[in-house]
Amino acid sequence: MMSGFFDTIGALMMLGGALFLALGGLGLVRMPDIYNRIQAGTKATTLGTLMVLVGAALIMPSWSIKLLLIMLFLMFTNPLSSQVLARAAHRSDAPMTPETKADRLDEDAEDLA
Amino acid sequence: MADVLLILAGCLVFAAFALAAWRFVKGPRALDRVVAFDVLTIISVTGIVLAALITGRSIYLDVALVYALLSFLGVIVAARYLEGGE
Amino acid sequence: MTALTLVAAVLAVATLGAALMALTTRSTAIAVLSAGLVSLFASVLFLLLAAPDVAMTEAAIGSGLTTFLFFFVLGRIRREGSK
Amino acid sequence: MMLSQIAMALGFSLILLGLYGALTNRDIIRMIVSFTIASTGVNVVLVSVGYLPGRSAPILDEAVPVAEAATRITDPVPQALVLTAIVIGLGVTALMLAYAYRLFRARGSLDISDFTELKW
Repeated sequence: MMSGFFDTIGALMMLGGALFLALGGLGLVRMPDIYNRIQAGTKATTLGTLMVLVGAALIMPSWSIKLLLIMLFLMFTNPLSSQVLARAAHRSDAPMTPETKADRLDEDAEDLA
Repeated sequence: MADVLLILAGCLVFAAFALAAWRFVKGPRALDRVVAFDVLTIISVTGIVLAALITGRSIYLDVALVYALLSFLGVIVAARYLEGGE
Repeated sequence: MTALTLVAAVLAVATLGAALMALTTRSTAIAVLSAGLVSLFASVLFLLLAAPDVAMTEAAIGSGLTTFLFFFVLGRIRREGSK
Repeated sequence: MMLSQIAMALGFSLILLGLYGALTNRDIIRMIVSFTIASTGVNVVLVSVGYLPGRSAPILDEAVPVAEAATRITDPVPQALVLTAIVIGLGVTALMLAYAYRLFRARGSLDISDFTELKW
């Protein structure tokens, strides 16, 4: 049922997005502390989901308005939740991995207070 | 050709789902579980779009729209609660 | 058709795991998060059962608003208890 | 196994797990969490009753035209019932949480073994 040129390109795009999702999940398991897990788990999966949505828009061109809205909402909400999570981790004194060299937020704490 | 690529993409999404669920079960602190919860909601949006492609109904995309708009609410409230210690 | 049945079986196992985790964990916050996860997986299962309107409502209310309410009350109780 | 049978087995398991948790926990918040899980299980059972295999969602658009609707959609009545049940479940949960908060303010505890007035 799917044989056109754009279908193959869209399916390749979706495969790349799914690869980014799987790598984000792998980073979520393999990273040593919570800050690295937030990086791997939020940025990689956001890019993966956006690529999957672009691929779906290439396969089904009549759905592209709804898919564009989903992309817009994801781009609004995911960095928000990521930032709130990182701030909560820093305020609740989550332990860092010993390889961490600098903590700029801790150095700026008295300026912010 | 494209069907095989879509099946491969589904397998990779399932792998990401299993890895995030493993982090949710194992996570040493509560905030690790909140991160895993966030990732699981994002993976669910992808799964809903794949289901809409398989069944060919565009009405399923509205569910993904509601997910993308409202899933961060629980994550933000949980993070604000866990700020004050475990 | 069989692919959707396979996905539904995986989702059912994941939902049962999340429910068991909500009952066996010690921390109340993790129990509330696991209940939200049960609601999330059940919502995707509603979508596979050809009920997108129910899935929409479950995603908005079960996974978003109920978690919000639980953590709101937990925060109020913690502030009241430390006073 | 069919899709509706998987969903029905999951729904009954969730109801039993929720009842077990509501009966064995001592913390009131944990009892309300268990009630939420049982309520989700009831919704899953009701939706799986209305599912017909091989059919699509009961919303008419260009994929399901009006002329073929009677042979291609599932039963929409259980979905409408469950839609109401979800919202009522939210109301009941909010009411239980409000009572739990008032109880904590009055007595300073959420453990049910501290409340002995109605025992005999």
